[in-house]
Amino acid sequence: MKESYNVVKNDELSSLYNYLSNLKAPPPTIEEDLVKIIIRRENLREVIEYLSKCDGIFLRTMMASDERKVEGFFKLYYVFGLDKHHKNIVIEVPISEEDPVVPSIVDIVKAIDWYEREAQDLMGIKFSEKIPHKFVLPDDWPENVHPLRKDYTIQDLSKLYKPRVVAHAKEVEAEAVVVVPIGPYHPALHEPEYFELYVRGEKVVDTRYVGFMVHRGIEKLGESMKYDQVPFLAERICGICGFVHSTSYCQAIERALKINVPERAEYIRSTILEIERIHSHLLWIGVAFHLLGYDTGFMHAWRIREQVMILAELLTGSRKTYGLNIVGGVRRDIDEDKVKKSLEVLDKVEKEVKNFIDIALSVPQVKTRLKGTGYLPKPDAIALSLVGPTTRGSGVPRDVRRDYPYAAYKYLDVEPITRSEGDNMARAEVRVEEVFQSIAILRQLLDKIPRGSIAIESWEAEPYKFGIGAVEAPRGEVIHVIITGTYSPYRWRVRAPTYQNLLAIPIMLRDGDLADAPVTIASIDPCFSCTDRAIVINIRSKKVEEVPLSFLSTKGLKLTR
Amino acid sequence: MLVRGFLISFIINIRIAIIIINNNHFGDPMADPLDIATIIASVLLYVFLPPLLDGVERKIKADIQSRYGPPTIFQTWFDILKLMSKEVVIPINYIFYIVPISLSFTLSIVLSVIMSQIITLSNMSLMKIISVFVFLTSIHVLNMLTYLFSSNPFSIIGTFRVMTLNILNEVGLALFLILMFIVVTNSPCSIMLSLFTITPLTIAVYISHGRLPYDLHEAEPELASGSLIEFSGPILGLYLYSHLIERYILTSLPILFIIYMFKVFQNVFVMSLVFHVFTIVLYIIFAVVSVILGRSKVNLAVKTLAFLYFLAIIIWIGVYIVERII
Amino acid sequence: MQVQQIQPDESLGRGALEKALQRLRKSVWVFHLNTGSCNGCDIEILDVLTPWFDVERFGIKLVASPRHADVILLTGPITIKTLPRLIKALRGVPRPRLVLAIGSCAVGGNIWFESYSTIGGFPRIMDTLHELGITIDKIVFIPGCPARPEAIIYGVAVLLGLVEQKSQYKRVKA
Amino acid sequence: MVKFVRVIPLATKVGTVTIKYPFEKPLVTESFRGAIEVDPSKCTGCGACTRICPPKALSLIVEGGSLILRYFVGKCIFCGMCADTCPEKAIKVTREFELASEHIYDLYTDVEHEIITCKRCGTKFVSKKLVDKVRSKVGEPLDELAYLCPTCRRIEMLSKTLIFR
Repeated sequence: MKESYNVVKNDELSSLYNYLSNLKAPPPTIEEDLVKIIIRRENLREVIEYLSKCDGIFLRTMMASDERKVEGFFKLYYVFGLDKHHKNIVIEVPISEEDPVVPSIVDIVKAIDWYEREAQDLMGIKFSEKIPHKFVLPDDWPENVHPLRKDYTIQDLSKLYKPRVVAHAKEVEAEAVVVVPIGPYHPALHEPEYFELYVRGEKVVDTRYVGFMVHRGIEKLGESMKYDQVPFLAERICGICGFVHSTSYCQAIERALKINVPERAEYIRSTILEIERIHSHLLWIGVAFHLLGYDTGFMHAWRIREQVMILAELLTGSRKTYGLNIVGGVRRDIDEDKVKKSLEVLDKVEKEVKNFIDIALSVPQVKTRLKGTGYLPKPDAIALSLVGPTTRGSGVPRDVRRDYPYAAYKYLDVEPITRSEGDNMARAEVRVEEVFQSIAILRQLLDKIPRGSIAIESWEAEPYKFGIGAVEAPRGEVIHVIITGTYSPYRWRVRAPTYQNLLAIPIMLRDGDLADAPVTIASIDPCFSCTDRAIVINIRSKKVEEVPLSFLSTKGLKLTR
Repeated sequence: MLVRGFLISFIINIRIAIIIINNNHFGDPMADPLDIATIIASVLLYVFLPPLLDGVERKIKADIQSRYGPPTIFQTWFDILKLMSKEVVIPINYIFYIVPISLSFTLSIVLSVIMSQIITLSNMSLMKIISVFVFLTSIHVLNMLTYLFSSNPFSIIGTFRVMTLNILNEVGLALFLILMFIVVTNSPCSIMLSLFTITPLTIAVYISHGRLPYDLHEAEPELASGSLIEFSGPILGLYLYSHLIERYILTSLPILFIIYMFKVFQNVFVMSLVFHVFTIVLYIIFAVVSVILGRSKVNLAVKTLAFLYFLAIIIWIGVYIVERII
Repeated sequence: MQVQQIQPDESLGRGALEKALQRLRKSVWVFHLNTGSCNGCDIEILDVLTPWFDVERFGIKLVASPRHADVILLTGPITIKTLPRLIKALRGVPRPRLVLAIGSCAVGGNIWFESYSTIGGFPRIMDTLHELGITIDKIVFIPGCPARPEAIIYGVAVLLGLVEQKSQYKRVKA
Repeated sequence: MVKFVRVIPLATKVGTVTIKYPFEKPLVTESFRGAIEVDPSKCTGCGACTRICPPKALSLIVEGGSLILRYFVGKCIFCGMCADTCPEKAIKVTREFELASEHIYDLYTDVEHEIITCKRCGTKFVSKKLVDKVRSKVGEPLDELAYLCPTCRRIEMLSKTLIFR
């Protein structure tokens, strides 16, 4: 079936290749799923404009990398995906150190906005036609220090920057438009994130995301860690879908270095990924019910979910952050007993979910408040390059498992589940359906799992290779881009699904009710700890008191008896 | 400081309460000692039972949610006692909070006295029913006042929600209270008509409870704790306690009419007891209903309620006319 | 917003603390504060509230405002951007003010201990809190990545003095 | 229409699922990874675990006359990489999770090794046990080099080779 796609639309692809080859640039290198071309920044807008006209293209990620020591340039990598052709198009733009200015393409590709700001903050690359935003590396971050540049090691940075405690005070003006803060500590968001809703009466007029509270400097940390340590770091990007990140990281390295993973390891990875999807979706269902005030639904959803958690612990040794992935395979095997146990649990969970969802979705308040709220039109979903259930709820069939098959999905057929309504109910239904789909996939995986080793013996790192690893997380597509180094990644770019999907929230919230805001925000299944490994956007702060925290005491850490 | 403030406002309130009770003779001759004993017992039940009932409610909730729930039904009592022992952290002068809250607390106790009087002496009068309603509304207004003292946006939004809902709901509550009074005091009391009055009355009471589909002012996911967000320590404890008592009084309203309708019990003590048992049963039914429902929205709630009361009035008039003709 | 605090005294003595804890033993209201954790511990905290572990059987209730709370459930390595808000929230908790530092992030900074945008665990800000006049009456550290629900329940039991703590500093000769 | 009421029979069928943990057994499965335990009799203080540990919860420090392998469970991520790496198989992953403690220092575990001082420059560099083990494996010829720190050893080797020339 995948082949037929290629046959039908091949002329489109070849015309694209033609266009790329005729540019005043070195010809593109074409690998199995990767088309790579180096262009000058003068040509960037022209090329992007041509690309944006292609059918079914979307921005997957953009990476800024400091390769001054290797090639003497900064480099930008724009990664576009062509779903139908299963191809990634990577556009490399070298930028000189003296004049690090690039034309902004935000008017052509809406989704690029955050990436450009992030590059501006972390790498010090300037984008023309863009108002320079004040960085928020924390408010008092020193000017002209860009943490991802290779000039600084992680230890240098902690010496350069001494945090101060800044107490923000926000008073609400009693105007016609009231600003309602959702967060940073808000029971609807289990993470410290901050939305400002501009409310007239009970209607939401506008929304602003003031976030990046959970920035922990992961990308920089990763560059200072060894290859085998990074999967554990990647896993801690997000506690719910951690395995997605470590798989994605490992795949990026494996693709870059052309490492062949044993088939059994691929099956085990897929198995755990699907288990993770089930527990994440059940979690989402529960939280959504809680946000609709239906606490009984929340409790029962979590009761069912707990069985999946126990299963996950049995298979991997930890309830979350499984610590299973290493480059070249997995660390633990799944034996016959565990397979049998898993199948039993899955049967039980499937039955219980079916029973329960039927009842829960018939509660009048749940029904009326999910239907028709948080509407996201299909054109917007396409324009903003959204991913995961958010986009599938608006009728865009985008699923990495089918479009860019990885791990054991190569051997299976996965049809994306879509709904065309684009409201909260549609997204909820997509997730419920996906639970059943995951259970079906798991049955196949556990049935077909081949014998063999679970990891390759050893592998050699080769510096400056480029690799992309993408995984369909419960929330959408996670994509890691890697440039390899000698002992540790030279540059590691993580893009989580929420990073793309958050852009849709203002559209979804506009003219909705305040009461529906939490469930609408939750309907993209936001995971801020994933998103915020990077820093953007500044907080409109009104500093009231500043308490110098010139040195952070480490007294508590010393062994003083 | 805090204790003194409490004491002063409390004493003032008690004085007010005594004046209210003294001036509201409602023409009752104070009867024999059994009556007085029953009134006192009933008032004690009104004061000490509500937190226990809340504990029962939490247990039932836990059962429906397949979990263990609080260790005993005394949990809410422990919560209130603990809150009373805690420190107060509030953004403005605490006196602004203490006065209205302790006033509303006193009012609920006064209300419980009036209710006990009605049930024990079985002397219902329009004056009394109206005063019950007025007291209930003033408790609501006092609560809203306390909500508005904080400038927290969540608190303000919560207050506006509760205001919208209360204005609508109290119209229904007042209307059906008076209709019910008319139905009950008319000597050949029609069962049909009273059924069609007691049902909307019960619904109005349920909504006044601030229970799940309509607990909009403290909707946790949207508004943090909404109106209560700035309360802390004893203030929160007193608020919760008075809220629970108010709930119990509200629940007993429809039961009051039912018991009054079928004056089957000669012994006032037994009657009072049955009255409380029925109230507890109704409270538990309310609890179960609120567990299996989700939360409504304010505009949705207004629409639903307006439609519901309108329908109830039409039906009532229809039934009334039909009964008159027959 | 000016916060007026009425404090009985600077810090509770041992006896006063015991007394306060005694009152808390039957009813504990907790406020969940994520300071940049990965969500793992946060989800486990929700997990202990749900049917399988249901901590309501200790009288524990999750509240939505720090002003109602007795215990702060702190997760995450404390990113610099959440620090001011953490301090604000801690200030809002009436005394006795108890903290449960949940997960390796909150205890020792976990994998982020040397990152430029995190503080690296609760112990590192304890002195600052003291300087700011925020007294913390009791802290219990719960390691775990994520701290599993049973570990959190055990930590609560240690906090309330229901069980003796097992961990002891050990120094053995090889 | 009133399908949502069916949640009550559903709940009755399921019953209470709560595990009364401190009074009942926890839900720990056989494969759970808890805190690690270092076997002091097997540990040689080589430091292989400290190099692989992602959050650096294991560290080797020189304190006075001894080399200490310090395990801080408050930073541990329970991945078990140290147990996989340890050449002596001295690290065991237990199922211990009841680690809560009131004081941070109770979360530390130290394994104390006797340290060797370089005969030439006096730097303290490696545990005695490790040197003994290397000696027992490699045998006599290394004897004089074994008690030198890496820098001095290189100097010694070079000077020797130069003399032989």
